[in-house]
Amino acid sequence: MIALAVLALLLAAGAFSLRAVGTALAETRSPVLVLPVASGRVPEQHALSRYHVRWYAASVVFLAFDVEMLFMYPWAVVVADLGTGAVVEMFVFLAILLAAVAWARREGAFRWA
Amino acid sequence: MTVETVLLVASALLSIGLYGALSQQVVVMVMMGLELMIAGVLLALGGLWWFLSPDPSGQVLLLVVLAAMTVEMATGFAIATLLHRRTGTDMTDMAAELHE
Amino acid sequence: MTDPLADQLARLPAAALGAVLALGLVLVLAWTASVSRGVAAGRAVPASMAHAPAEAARLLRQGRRTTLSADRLLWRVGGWGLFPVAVLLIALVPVGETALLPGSLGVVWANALDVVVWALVWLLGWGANSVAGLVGGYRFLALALGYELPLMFALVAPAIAASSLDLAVVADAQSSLWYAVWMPVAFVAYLVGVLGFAVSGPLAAPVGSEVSDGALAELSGPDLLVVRAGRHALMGAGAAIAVPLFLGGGSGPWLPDAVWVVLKALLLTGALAWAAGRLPTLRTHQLMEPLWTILLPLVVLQDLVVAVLVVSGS
Amino acid sequence: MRGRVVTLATARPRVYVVEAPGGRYVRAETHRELDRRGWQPAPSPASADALLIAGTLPDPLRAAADVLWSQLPGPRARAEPTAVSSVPSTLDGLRACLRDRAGQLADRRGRELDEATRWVRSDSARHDETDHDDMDHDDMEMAPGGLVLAQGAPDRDGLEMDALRHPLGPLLDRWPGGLELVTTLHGDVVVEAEVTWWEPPHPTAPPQTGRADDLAGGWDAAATVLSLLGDERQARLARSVAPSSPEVGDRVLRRLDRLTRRGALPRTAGEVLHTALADSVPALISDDELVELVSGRDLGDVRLLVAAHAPLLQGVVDASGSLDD
Amino acid sequence: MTDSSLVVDLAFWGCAVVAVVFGALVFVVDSMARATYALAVSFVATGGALLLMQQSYLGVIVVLMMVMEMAVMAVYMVMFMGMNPALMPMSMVHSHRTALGASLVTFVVLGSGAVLVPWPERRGAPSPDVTEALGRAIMESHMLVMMAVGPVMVATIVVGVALSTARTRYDRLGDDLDQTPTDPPLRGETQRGGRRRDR
Repeated sequence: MIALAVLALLLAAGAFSLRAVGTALAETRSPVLVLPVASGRVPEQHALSRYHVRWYAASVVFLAFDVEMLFMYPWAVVVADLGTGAVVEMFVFLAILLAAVAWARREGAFRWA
Repeated sequence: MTVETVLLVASALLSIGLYGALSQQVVVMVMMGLELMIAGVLLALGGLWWFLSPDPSGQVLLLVVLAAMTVEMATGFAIATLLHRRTGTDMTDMAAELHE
Repeated sequence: MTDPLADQLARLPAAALGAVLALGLVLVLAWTASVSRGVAAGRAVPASMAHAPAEAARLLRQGRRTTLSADRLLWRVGGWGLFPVAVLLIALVPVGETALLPGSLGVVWANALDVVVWALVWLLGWGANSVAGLVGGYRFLALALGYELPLMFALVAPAIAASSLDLAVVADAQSSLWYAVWMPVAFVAYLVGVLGFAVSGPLAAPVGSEVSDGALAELSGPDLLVVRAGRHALMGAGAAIAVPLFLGGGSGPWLPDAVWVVLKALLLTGALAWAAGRLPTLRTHQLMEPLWTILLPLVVLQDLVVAVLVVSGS
Repeated sequence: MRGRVVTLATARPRVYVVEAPGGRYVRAETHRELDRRGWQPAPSPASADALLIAGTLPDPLRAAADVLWSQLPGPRARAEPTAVSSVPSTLDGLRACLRDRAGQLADRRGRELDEATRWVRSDSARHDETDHDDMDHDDMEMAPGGLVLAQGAPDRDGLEMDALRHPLGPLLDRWPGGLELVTTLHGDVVVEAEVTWWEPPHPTAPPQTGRADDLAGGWDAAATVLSLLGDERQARLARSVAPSSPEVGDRVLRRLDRLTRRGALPRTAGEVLHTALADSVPALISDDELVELVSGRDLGDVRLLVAAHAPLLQGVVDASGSLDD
Repeated sequence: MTDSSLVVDLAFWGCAVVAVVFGALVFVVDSMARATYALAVSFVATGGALLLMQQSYLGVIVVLMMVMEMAVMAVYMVMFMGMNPALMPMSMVHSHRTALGASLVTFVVLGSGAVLVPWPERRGAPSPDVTEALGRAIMESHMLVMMAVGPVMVATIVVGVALSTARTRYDRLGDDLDQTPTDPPLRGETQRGGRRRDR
């Protein structure tokens, strides 16, 4: 706990001094407000918009698969003592999940929509 | 840090989540409210586990709550995408008429 | 956790020394990564060594910039957060007998810190309100979905073999044979994960130069310096975490444990950065499927093999 | 102390090299000169020290060059070499200007902190005469910061999302001079594109003529594609290819084939580079074929494809008149 | 009961205040990205509070899972928010008054319940290694949980992909699933099928 606090303090001091050196060397304090880069043109609209994510299906598959990790870590700690029963149970769980991933691949979930 | 204070904080989180879930119009924001409520439940369960009966089965229940939250999010996103594709918008009141 | 305040304060000097050493180690590893990146790009070694200080001076002298209607808070958090994540990762590594941040769940904390990079790089791309930044940020999340699960299974493999999630215990359990030797697929998947969260090598599309450096497009001066140093530091930190997990921690002839850990971390960082410099950057929409349908099943298979070996008591 | 830091900082300045219409040869020579000095070109004006526009700018593009100039951050220098022979001296001049502390202080003091709003206001004023001017540009609600919000558009995937109009060119690094490709983006996929060519003030006479020049164009395109892929080492190699050293050319050709096989380079880009470098002279590409080639593609792929097809584009050929043998 | 020292109390109240404040910020702040990452910070604080209650595994897993989920959620928030996600004031609230009333009532009821109920003393002590005990529990006494979560996850994948995607396998591979798919679909080509490999 104390090590974390000291690290945070050290990092904050480092960041602050870096900014100070930057301000001193560049002889200016405030950043200059410019247009986002668009090959010399004025952007026609704000870039921040409803960005069409082409991989949304993959994110759903990831969220479901990721829950398995919740059980994987505690299982890893005890699998040596519990023997083959635990191994079979976990890898049956993983096998059907990988089958679902194969199905999702054929549906085109990992392709750009 | 006593069981009362932990449950107080948990109920605060839960009520903020309830406010969000009830007041927001967009499906995704309602999900944010739901998640905040589940966070409150998670904190309450953690507190009860630590202060009352710290046996492993309580921890398993917490894992199940986390799994349930992730499943809720995944299906929520899928439904939000479906709604958006069907009706071009995802306002909760307009989502009521799925048939048209 | 419940020891009184006095005991915490007693450990202040040791913690302070450890923190300074951790910061120094991260800076040395980041510098090694930038030197071997320069050598891979074809520059001579002395020129590559001088590149980092010269570039730091150039960027420190450069003014800072912000774009129209940018989300400056999130943008700066994304940029300045990368280096601290690398320092926290290094603090988990047991150098000598204990780590700066010891814990029975070092492996899971390493995974949690890798995931924080997801948020940081997307925010870096999102904050600048520029098309190049957005394209870079969203490319990173697509790749992150691909490399994260193999990385998690690669982290679990040593934990299965050592029956513990504590990095020190995992390191000590490898005195007979290093895990990198009998878990090669897990080691490769882990290194792919390191290339992933350090945004370099085949997974460098989010900062690809065909979208004018993607998520870094609108950065200048100290903000760009911190992000570039952060990327190199993450490469070094990822390599340092691989030492207790796969390369036997401090074990080695002649030299003391601590020196071995630092030496292995330096060598692995150099090799990884050189490979990242030489391998071509693959396109995101070409990379998603192989990560999910080739690398993931292979790593799960590796975990099965490890579990069977552990259970059969070999 | 400060002097030493400034010399260290300006040891290898990062120059943002942009090709003006018809400035292909000057730009190619600039890149070769940067290789000789070991100066890495800047990937975007955001982190560049100097702006170098190779060739003579036609008047309509002067405003674009000034916008680019306003986007450079701290100590900055600007140059517009028009002759191949003047490139080395121009680069020396840039470095001297970056080291001139008094000049940089004056530049910073003379520069207002808000460089964005004056461009947005002048741009929207220009829009007013052309568009219907009942749209009130200045109210905060519809156009925060002066730019309008992106509007939704139907998409091949059935999700109605915002479409962005993003220009590639006219002044972009590693991009054919004079080409402005305004792309309509849904996410990172280019759905439509409009091509406009900006003519050079006067057609530039190519230093070499006939076959040698055509091959040089091919190698220049290969070097640009390799640089866009982030492979600076091979790009330098491709730029150093001379008719006298065929084996260097073979190494670059093999690298390009490997990149195409591994999927790092779009297949069509790899094929056209191979034909341009190997033997036959591939057919020219009209503007419509370019739009067809580019639509439905990822934004990054678009830049790779345009760089690979650069010597064959109709506009480039007219501008530099290189292939008229 | 528990000898929670000053440090733990301070840390707990720090986490609690951060969790509640950032939780409230989620519905106050106007940019979608800021709302999502405020929720992420609130979850990290909740994870911190769990850590303080000796549940080290649960704490770090909450941080790990929630940062990933918030990163993905930010993308969906931006996609499905009506107007511009970052620059428009988010006034998408209806029946504000009733919602506020309901939440205040809930808070009062639950809060008073939390404070007034005479909570019993703790029975039993936490095992030395909570994670190992948890692992043993899900493998032996609570194996049912593992058996149930697996199929639920598969169902989630199938439901998620089936609902959200527009092009199914028949669109990509043709009616009898034998053609090579063109991904993404060529311009001007209908949603159905495709002949050549990726260009």
